[in-house]
Amino acid sequence: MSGGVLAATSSGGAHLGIFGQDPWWLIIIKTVVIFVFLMLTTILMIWAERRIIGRMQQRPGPNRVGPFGMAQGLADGVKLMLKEDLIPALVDKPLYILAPLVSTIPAFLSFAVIPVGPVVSIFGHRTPLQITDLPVAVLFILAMASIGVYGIVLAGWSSQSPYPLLGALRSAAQVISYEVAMGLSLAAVFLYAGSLSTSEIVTAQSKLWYALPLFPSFIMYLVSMIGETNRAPFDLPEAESELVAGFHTEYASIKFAMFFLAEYVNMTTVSALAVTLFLGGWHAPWPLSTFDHGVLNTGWWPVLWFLGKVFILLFGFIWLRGTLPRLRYDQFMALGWKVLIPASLVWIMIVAAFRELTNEGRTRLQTLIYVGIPLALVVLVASFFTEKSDDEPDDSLEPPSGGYPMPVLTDPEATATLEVSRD
Amino acid sequence: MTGLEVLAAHGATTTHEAVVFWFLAPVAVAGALGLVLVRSAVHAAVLLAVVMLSLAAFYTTEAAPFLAVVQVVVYTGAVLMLFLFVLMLVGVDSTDSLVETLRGQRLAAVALGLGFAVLLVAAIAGAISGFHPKGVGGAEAGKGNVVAIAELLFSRYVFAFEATSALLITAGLGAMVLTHREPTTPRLTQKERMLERVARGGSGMAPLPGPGVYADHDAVDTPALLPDGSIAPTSVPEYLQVSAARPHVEDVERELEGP
Amino acid sequence: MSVNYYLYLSALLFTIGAVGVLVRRNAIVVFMCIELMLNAVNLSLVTFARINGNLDGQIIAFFVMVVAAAEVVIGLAIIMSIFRARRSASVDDANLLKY
Amino acid sequence: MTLQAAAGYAAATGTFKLTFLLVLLPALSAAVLLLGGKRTNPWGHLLGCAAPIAAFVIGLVELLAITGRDGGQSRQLDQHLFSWVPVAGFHVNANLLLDPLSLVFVLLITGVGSLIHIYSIGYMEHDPDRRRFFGQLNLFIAAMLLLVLADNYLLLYVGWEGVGLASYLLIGFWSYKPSAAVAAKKAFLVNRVGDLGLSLAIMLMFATFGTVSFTGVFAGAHSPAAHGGTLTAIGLLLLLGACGKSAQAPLQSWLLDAMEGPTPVSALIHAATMVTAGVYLVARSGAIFNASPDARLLVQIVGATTLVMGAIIGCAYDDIKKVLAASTMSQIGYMMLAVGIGPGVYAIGILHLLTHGFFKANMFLGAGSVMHAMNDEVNMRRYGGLRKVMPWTFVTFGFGYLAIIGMFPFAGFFSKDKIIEAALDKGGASGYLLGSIALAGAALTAFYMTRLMIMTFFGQRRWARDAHPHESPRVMLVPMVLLAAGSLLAGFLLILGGSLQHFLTPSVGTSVEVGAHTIAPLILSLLTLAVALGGAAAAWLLVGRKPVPVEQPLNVSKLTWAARRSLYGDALNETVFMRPGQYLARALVFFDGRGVDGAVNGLAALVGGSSARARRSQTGFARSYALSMLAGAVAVTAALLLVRVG
Repeated sequence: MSGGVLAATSSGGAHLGIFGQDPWWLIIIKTVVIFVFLMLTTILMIWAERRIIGRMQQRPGPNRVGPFGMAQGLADGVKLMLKEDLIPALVDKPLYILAPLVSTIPAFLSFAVIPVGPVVSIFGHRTPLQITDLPVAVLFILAMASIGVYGIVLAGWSSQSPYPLLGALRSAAQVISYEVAMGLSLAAVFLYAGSLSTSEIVTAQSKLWYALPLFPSFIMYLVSMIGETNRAPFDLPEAESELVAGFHTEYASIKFAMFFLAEYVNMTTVSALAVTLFLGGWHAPWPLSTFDHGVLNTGWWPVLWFLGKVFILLFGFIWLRGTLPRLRYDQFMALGWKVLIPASLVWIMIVAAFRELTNEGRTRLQTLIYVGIPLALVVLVASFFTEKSDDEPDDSLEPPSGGYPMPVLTDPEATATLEVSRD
Repeated sequence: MTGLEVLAAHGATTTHEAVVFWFLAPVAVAGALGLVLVRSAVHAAVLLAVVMLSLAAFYTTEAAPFLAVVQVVVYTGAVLMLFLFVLMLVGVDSTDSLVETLRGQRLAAVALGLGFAVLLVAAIAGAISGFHPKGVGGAEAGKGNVVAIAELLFSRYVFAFEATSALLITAGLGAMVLTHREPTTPRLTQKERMLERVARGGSGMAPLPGPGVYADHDAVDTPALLPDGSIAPTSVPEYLQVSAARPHVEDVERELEGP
Repeated sequence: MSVNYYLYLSALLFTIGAVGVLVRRNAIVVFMCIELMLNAVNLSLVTFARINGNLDGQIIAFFVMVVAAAEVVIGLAIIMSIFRARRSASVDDANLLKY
Repeated sequence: MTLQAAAGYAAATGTFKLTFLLVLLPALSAAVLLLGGKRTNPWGHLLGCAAPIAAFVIGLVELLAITGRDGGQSRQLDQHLFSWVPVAGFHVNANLLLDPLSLVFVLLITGVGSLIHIYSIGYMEHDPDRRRFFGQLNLFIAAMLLLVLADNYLLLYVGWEGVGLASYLLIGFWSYKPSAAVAAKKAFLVNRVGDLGLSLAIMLMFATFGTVSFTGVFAGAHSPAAHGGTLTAIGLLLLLGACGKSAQAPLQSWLLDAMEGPTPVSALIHAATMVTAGVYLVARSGAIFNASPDARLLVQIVGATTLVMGAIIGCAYDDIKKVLAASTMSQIGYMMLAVGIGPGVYAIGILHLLTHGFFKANMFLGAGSVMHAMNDEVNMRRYGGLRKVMPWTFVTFGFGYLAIIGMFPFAGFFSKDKIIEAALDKGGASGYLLGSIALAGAALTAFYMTRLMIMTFFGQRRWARDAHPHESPRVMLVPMVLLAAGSLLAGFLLILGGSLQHFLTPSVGTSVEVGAHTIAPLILSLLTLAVALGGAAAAWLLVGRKPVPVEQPLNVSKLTWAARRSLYGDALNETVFMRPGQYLARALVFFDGRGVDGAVNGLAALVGGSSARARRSQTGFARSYALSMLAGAVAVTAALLLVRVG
């Protein structure tokens, strides 16, 4: 509810005058298109993920429904909708029902501020390919993400069951932690773009994508993006082999489907955000952008570039899932709090210094020297104080023979068997 | 820019704003009342979230979009999430009893609350009536809400800003100190645990089948069967074994042995 | 409608929060009621900013949020400690400090 | 009749600057002996003797110096030691006044005191605490000297209390004996009554005259502004003090019990010196009594009463020391009578005081010698026929005996005779009455002293089986002999040519020697002698002719019964003071417990109780506190609104 109000009442930004001028029918069209796009993406992603992971694991994956099994996602969706809507007896019913909605709706809302393309003409109306924009658009996405967590937490709690609760707790801690890291990694972009509005950030990247000058921020955003969406290798809230299915263990049918939907929409959203903030948004990639004085950056072309970048990132999600093992929980939190956040803070300091010096009119060389020398000094001094990590193995637990762990042979029969087998 | 937003920036209220207010104000009041009245702490938290989101909406209509987003991110997203987190740590079933232990507390509280509300409303009515709101548009001077706030925050309020940041860091450290418990024994790493397990030998070395495997039942509290047909008690987590609502490991064992 | 309605709403929410502090026993819910009171105050601050035509009210509301966050962090840590020691989160159970 | 005292004193110069040593030497010695502990045991008694002897020598030197001053030179010398209480409007100096009166006392105290000290070396030889004994004796000497040398009432009061303390300590010297401890306590308490009178008198003096120095007070007493009633009150309070210290009726009861102390103590303190402090006080305060005939009359009455009472008591007791104590009471009664008669007779009182100091100390030492010989037996019924065993004691005691009964030419003759004469010369009915009483007292004195002599030294031996009487060692005999000599000669020497009266004139005024005598002196002297001989004869008739029963006979007259009980002095005390005192104390305790404490405790309980109730609001429930906070917020808001509206 608040999202709608927010979108309708954006105030402020100097360049945002173009937003909020659309006629009602155009708004409806845009909204429906975005909704359909997200639904289709989800369905396709489910299929693609299973196929790609199947290929990575040298198995075919779903290939029965439709060509290449492409309708598998649709079939799953239909199946889930038709299944009995099971509500366990002990659950906290209002929250149990509310949770999937809370999880799903913000996921869709976030996409409202993602710029898909530049200003185009639709039925004679000049309008940006974006439902709306806000002076605080990126923060709005973060806000929606933090509301989405409620869905997970409430789902876990309302299930009144151990595994979901553990999953919910993990999820809450995870999202809170990685939201900090994500926000910090975005701060560098804000410093460079001088705005929180998505469309302005995209405009600011017409020459240089921020992924290059802000590469550390980009990496940190990618990592925290995966943590934020509870995807492998950070899928601890729903870790199948530990928590059965995490927060949605007790869910079935359409409610379960909504969680799934929310997860995939969120994936799309954070990917789109990554594209918007770091990868130039709808701008064409470098060699193409120079083609014919940037004609590929006008009209409907940019939608292609935007979708391409988003799908590449989505493929990355799948790739990671197929490649990396799940982190242990403490490792995961340590990564967030002890690596990402401190590194982000240091990086923001550097970026801020750079920006300040550049704004003051220093040359690039001067800027590098002014920032680089103190930084080098700090690193040098810090290296004296950092302790050497103690990698010495504990002798008491060192396996006895040949470096391989051997069981203690207490069972005589087993010992005999071992002897025989040696022969 | 919509007409609504322009007018809000100039202080006067519009029909749009009135619609938003009269729709969300009852929601906020109902949420607040629910917060006080519901027994379950988690329900209370959700209702408080409703109130906070309503307030965020009001902030947007009052030309404070930055504050609205901060409200959602900080209050709803962080503060209230922390509440929920602690609630779940403290106990899943934390409903208040309905019996009031302090005599006259409820009556006095409600009476005082009503009196206070009446006094406040009277005071506001007396102080504000006939006052024409100016709106923040002039103060923003065309720079937009975010920039205007940032400029104020880093100029006139910079010391307050630094002080609150120090306060926040202190609070974080304090919370860590308060909740930290020094482990009495060195914590075993995963590697050490595995080595110990191997050194111990026996049947625990190989991974056990997951719960429900080889079983005639698909519930997670059904213990696994070992290849020789006996059950593996460790395949069911302890907290499931003690749960009264489900069959115990011993019951399953008895069932398996049969008559 | 008049801007005053925001203030009336704020007063109402504040009062409800205050009554909640008085009648609820669960320390966490009491805490939530305090947050409700702070939120109510924030609403009036934002409204005052609008009435007076400057941004200071919004800034103060911003500071209130930060201070509230700090307060929540410490408060919840204390509640956790008390809960660990006493297995209870009721404010009535923590009544050793008396006559 | 003028007193030079009122005119102020000359500053002490030359020899007289040694005056302070009189007090300081015994005080130092006492300090050394009492604080020095056991280290001073071997030589403690020697030091203890040396101090009074040295003081005596100084006294003699000063006597020579003071007699060397003649004519225009003042014989009243004031030595300023230090400013004692320098408060605005109230200034007291620690000054020592050396005048004939105090010098006479100094010589008596140090002279007799030295002899008794020497005697004590022998008497206390076997006592483990002899050193302490000497220390306390020295303390007494110092205090007594301070008493008589003080030039103001406050310093006098210090000495007064000092001798009271020493008396208390020495009576209770053998405090392991319950009777000694009780006696010490009794003496102390009865003395407190007198001390209270003295202190009230001093306060009244200060209130009236604004000063407590002798000069100031006496000048005030002479000034026409002085109110007769106030002076009488001061005089009566002083008399009360004197009665307490001098064991005069009605505060006489402690003296008999005080005989529980060692005999030298009885001799020194309770016969020769301390008990005469009352006489000294009255004589010294002559200016006040001169101005108040009523007070004087009461002094006479007290003196006469005690005179007879003591004599009667003395007739009944079998305890040799108590007989002597009763005798002391009686003799001091004579002195009080004399000083009470007033102007012109003070010197005679002092004369009797001096002679009494000699012969009574002599007899006490003799009694001590007897007790020493008889295993501390004090009951005269267990004595008898000691004159052959202890000839020296007998002879010296006999001198004292003859002196006290007023036999010519022994000391008592001269002094007692003059008192009777003065009483008669007072004229009028009261003069005859007092004279008759004094004369009767002389007869009774002769009676009981003869009885004592007969029971102790004559007749058959009634000794206890284990008694082996023997003569005392020389260290005891020498003082006895010297005192016996004093008993024989003192009266004659002092009266010779009216020397003492003249000497004392600067202090107490001129003595009335010539004038209209009621009875011619010679006839009176003969009459007195006859009366004394009659008393002695009666004693011989009643006691000496038949064997003395070893056990006290029970079928005796009521008077005897009464006399054996000190004429019901204790009973009187008990009825008049102790019982009401106890009731008062109980009432006070009740009032204190229920009234004062009740009020205080009740108030405290009220506060405590209401606090405890108020404390209940501190429930520990945070929500209750929050409720009161909200109530406060409502109140503040309402107040603000009201102010705005108003």
